[in-house]
Amino acid sequence: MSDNNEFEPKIIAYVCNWCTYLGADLAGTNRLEYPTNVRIIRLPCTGRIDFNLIVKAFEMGADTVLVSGCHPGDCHYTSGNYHARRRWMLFRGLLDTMGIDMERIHFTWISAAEGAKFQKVITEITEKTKQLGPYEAYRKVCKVS
Amino acid sequence: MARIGVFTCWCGENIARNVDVEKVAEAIGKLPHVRCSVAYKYMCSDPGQAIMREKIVSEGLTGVVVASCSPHMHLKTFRKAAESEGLNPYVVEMANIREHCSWVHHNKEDATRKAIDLVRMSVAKVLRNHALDPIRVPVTKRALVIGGGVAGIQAALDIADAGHEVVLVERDPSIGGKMAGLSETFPTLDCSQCILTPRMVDVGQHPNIKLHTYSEVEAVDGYLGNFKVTIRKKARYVDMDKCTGCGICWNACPSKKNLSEFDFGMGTRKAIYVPFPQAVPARPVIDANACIKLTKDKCGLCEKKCPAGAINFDDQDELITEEIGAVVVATGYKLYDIGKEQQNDKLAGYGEYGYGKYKDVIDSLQFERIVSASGPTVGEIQRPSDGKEPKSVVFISCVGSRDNAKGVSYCSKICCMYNAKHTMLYKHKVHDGQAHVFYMDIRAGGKNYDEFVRRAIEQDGAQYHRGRVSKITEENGKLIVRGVDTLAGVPVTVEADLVVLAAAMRPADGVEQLAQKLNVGYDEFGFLSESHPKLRPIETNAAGVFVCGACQGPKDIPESVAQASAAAGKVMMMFSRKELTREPEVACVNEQNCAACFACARACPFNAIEQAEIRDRNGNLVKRTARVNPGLCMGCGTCVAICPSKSVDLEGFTEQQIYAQVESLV
Amino acid sequence: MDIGYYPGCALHGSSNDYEMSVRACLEVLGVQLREVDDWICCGATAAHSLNQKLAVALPARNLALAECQGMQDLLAPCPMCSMELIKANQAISADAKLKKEMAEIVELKVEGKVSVLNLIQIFQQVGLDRIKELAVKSLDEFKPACYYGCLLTRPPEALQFDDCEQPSSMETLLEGLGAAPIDWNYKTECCGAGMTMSNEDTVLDLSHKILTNAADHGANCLVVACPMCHVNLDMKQADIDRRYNVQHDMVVYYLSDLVGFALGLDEQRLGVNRHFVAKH
Amino acid sequence: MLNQLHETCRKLLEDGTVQVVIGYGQSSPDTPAYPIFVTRPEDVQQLVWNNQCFGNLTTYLTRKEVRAMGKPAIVVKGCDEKTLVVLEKESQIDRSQIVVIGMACSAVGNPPLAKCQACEVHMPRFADATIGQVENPASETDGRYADLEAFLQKTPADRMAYWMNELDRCVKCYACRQVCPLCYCETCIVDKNRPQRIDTSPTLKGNYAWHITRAFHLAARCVGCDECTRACPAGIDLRLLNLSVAKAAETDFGFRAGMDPEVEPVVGSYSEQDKEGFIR
Repeated sequence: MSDNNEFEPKIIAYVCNWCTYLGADLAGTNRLEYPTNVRIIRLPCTGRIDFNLIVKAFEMGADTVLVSGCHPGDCHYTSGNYHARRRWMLFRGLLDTMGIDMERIHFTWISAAEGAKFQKVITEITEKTKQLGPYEAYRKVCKVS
Repeated sequence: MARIGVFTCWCGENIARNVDVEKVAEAIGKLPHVRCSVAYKYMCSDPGQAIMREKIVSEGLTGVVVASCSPHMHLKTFRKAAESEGLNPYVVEMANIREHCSWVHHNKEDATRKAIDLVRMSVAKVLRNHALDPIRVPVTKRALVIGGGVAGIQAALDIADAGHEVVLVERDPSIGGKMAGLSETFPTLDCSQCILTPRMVDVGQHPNIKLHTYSEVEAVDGYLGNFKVTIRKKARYVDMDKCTGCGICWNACPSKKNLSEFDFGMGTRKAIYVPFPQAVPARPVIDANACIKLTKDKCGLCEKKCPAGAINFDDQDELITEEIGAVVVATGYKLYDIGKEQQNDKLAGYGEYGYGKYKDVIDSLQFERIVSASGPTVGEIQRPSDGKEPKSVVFISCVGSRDNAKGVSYCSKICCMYNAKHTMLYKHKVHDGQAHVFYMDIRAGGKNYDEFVRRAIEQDGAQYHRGRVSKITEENGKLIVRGVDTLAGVPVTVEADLVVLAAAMRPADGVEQLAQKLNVGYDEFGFLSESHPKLRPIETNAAGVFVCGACQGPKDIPESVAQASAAAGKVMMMFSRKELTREPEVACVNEQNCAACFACARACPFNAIEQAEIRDRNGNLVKRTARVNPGLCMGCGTCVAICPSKSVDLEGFTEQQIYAQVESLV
Repeated sequence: MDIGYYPGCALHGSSNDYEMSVRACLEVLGVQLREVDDWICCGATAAHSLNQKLAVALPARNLALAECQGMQDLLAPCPMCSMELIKANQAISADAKLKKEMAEIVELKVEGKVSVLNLIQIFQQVGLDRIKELAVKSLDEFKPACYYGCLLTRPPEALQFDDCEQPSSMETLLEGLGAAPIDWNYKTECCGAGMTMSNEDTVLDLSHKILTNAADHGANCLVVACPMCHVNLDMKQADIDRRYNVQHDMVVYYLSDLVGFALGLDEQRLGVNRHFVAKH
Repeated sequence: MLNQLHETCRKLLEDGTVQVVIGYGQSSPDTPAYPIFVTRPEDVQQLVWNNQCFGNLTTYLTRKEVRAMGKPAIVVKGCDEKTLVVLEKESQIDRSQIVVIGMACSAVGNPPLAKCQACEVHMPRFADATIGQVENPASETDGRYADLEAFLQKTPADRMAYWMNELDRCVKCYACRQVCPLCYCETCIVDKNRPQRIDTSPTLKGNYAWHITRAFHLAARCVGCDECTRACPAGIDLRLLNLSVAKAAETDFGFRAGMDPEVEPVVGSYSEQDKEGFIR
């Protein structure tokens, strides 16, 4: 892959410790292959994932950000994911106005049993990001003027 | 000056096959603050851990990163190892280069590059870790048991016998619960009351058990080890201390026609009554809605007749508080009320069975009273409508159970067994009678259970029809039960004198409200949620609160009792320690910075954040602030995300740690 | 009120007395019926027991016609027809692929948007109060046993009309008009339906039970809203009497007959004189 | 109307009900009014009231130095009053310790400000004393989000370009923060540097992060007083950002900050039914 100089997207994933992180573990245990582009950051719960982190990810040159946690009702802390869901709903409105490319932010529920879904999601968003190309717009924002 | 040690694991071939482990170790070794970076075949093995421990000492490490498998796999292992060398376990982090890398990427070059990133992230994080000490919380060695059925009784007795105080709260005037009303029990057919009432007496007399009957839990404050529970003692109108239970009052009471709750409406009771002769406490209570004095201000016979002067018509509800260390919830079950419209109309149905319309269509608990020697018919099987002995009785399983259309999706579990029991009890009393059972499947898993059902069929000649009943109608004094036998493949019509419906088992009324007071989760049906279906079936997500019996899911007596003892065991485990320790990875507020908007408190799933005031030594208010109760905090971090000024942070996942990880990804 | 009307085979054949009665009293109630132009068979039992696609396609064409003839509501007095139409309706609107396929088969655009109604629902739409206003006489002489049969309420998930085990909509209506419907046990039992051709004995047996139970509970007439039921209970009553050697003498009305009476219509107008069992 | 204001305030100060009146002063006609803090009854004459009274004075209620002045009376317009609702929900003020003087207001500014175009609270709703009547208010309550919707017509790329151009001018003076009555944090997140979440230098990068943060910290809190926009020396239309979050809150949760004191704030609560179409 990296031998030919095809664009390799940088994908930062904020995931909860109890569902999606374990889902990713399961993908591993079942040897489900997916692209190497994703970097997982483990947090206890989607409730802990702050919008500043998403912005920061873009500042660090992420081409796509993934936020993922437990399905509704499965939250290890009963309602962290519900709180997160609400904040994201409002946050998306803002980013949209700011002209942030919404195709570069993904929200998913992936349970500890959904190794296959984790593989699918990562593969798909990597492919998608490759089509979209590097997130030039935000990189422009970030280079010191 | 931070001194980090990084230990990269081959995991045999598991990692090394797809990740150039040595290259990772070498690359990481070049990072600032990294004192040593070594790779080894099996870091989790004893020699592997030995290497780590040796380095901790020789290099005077202040932080450790183990690059191997998932932290869910071995984080504890390595933290222990570090601790054994006097390093605080919470300065140990892992990088998951197996599940998240070598096992899912086959291109070695890319996998290695990613592995280096992952380890670098962990190094960046561990540089911001700091020593954490486990949280210690004192324990009040006093248990609250909610519900005085067989489960609650068992739990209470076990804990009390272990030498700890127990507060037992029961909503009804007497303990005993559903079991006290049963006739015989499967699969042994021993008399329910004969085995239960002695246990009830034990509870009544136990020096360590404080019994609050006719009482309900009003409010619960505090946390694990330190609950403050408010209990409402409902007005009983009888002074428990003065009353001797002599019975003159209820014999005198003229208000006779009140349906007996204990007999599930099959019998009647007075306005002043003890629910049943063996009640504990054997003290009467006045039904305010039935009492002529309290409703019409006439009569008052009981008061006049009572030699002890125990009657007090001015009695009021009383609120008391109890200091509690642990809670056992054993609120039990009720039956799906057949045919009735319910708030959740998914649970409305079976009007076609004529329950409530035809006197002789009853539910299983009512039948228990009819066959029970202590019942309204003293064990004579008579049907409600005309007191005749029914010569043909139809028992219908799964009324509401396993029915997504108009009932609950789950199996109520005990009905197959008690149906078999009922057919036997019936046959033993009405020798020329015929029992029919309509069933979907016979579920008789359990010691001597299937044998029991076979006996009902083979020895006591119960007619089992595998199929559902479509409709029950009354024609010239007979109940016409029309159903199908799917094995024979024919429609079946039975002319019955009595029909008994095995209604689905549902959690007792009000359990949701109770669960909310206790911060315990519950499912769509209202059954309380255990914190892990396999490994933590007694615990709940609320620390220090345990569940047992049918409030957690359909159960029979032995299961309820077993689970109750298990819950008692958990409580004793708690009480066996001077103080409890909890994971220190919890939230903490920077009280200097907190603007006291309390958004965090609103969002906290565990009500772990309280509004506090900081006062100077003269007691003047300096400022208000949010404050985390580490005894309650479960460490989800929802508060951190919601705090605009980030005046609250989550140990183990601090803002600094997380941002360091992201920033390491340049 | 102006609604679409799908008579189906029965109302144009063996049961045109039903159509007469429906048309007569809807006219008085000011409901204009616009018959679907060029309608075809709904498929009935035959289609869905033989060929699922056909079972959707046949009603689909009728729905398509109704749609392109600009009908929102469609009255199908025969429960079999309405059931087939409703099922097709739901299948089509739920499944885009099927919708496309059907449009190709019937060569018409079909959305599955028409709402298909049975006779009772039409009366409900007009409203009991309105009917009462227009009523000229009370039905107090009638003690009807309201008979729903199988199809009026079933399959419940498809029809979502009344309580499939304990329906009461006819009773409510007739009570409102002064009749005294009786409570009985055979409201929703099967009358034998189409078996009347292939296996008459079953039909006679089932219908006999229905008639008997109605009488036992003090009914002086039976009310149906289905042509098939009417055939079995009315036309076949003589055979039933003969076979079981009884004298049922149970008049069997269509729901619209009784409503018609209340509205002051006579037996000729309602086609009641064409029934086999006569009132006396 | 002005006299009534003066009288009310004089009484309040004289009988010691309050120690300070927070109101508007003005140097010369038709220049924007500024906040004044009247502590002596004889000074109430300095208070003015006219369509130049733009400021949302509630921002001073949470200031330490103002708190030190004792119990305040505050002059508010209907729009400013919404802030009090939010501040009370967030336990920043004790309503019982504040005397609210509500001014009837048809609109401020000439021509009226955008917010006045869509104003529906010309009359303060919860004030302790309300002064004046609204004459011919520029009232047209819909089109609250008109400007935003117009802006959203642009393609995302164009929007990005727009903000890159606008935010390039931001000099990080934080006037938007200082003037905002709901920015009352003891230490603002942008001033915290462990970790440095937001680049403090006035670069595009830092400006983006800051304005996203500022707007989102007002999510379902901002009452739309638009003081930030008015205060911005670079003339950046921050209103659009506030509106976009407010719009999301209204469309998704039917929530409008400051309107109903009874409803639970949107952030910090949740419903299992919240829609999640965007989550996979």
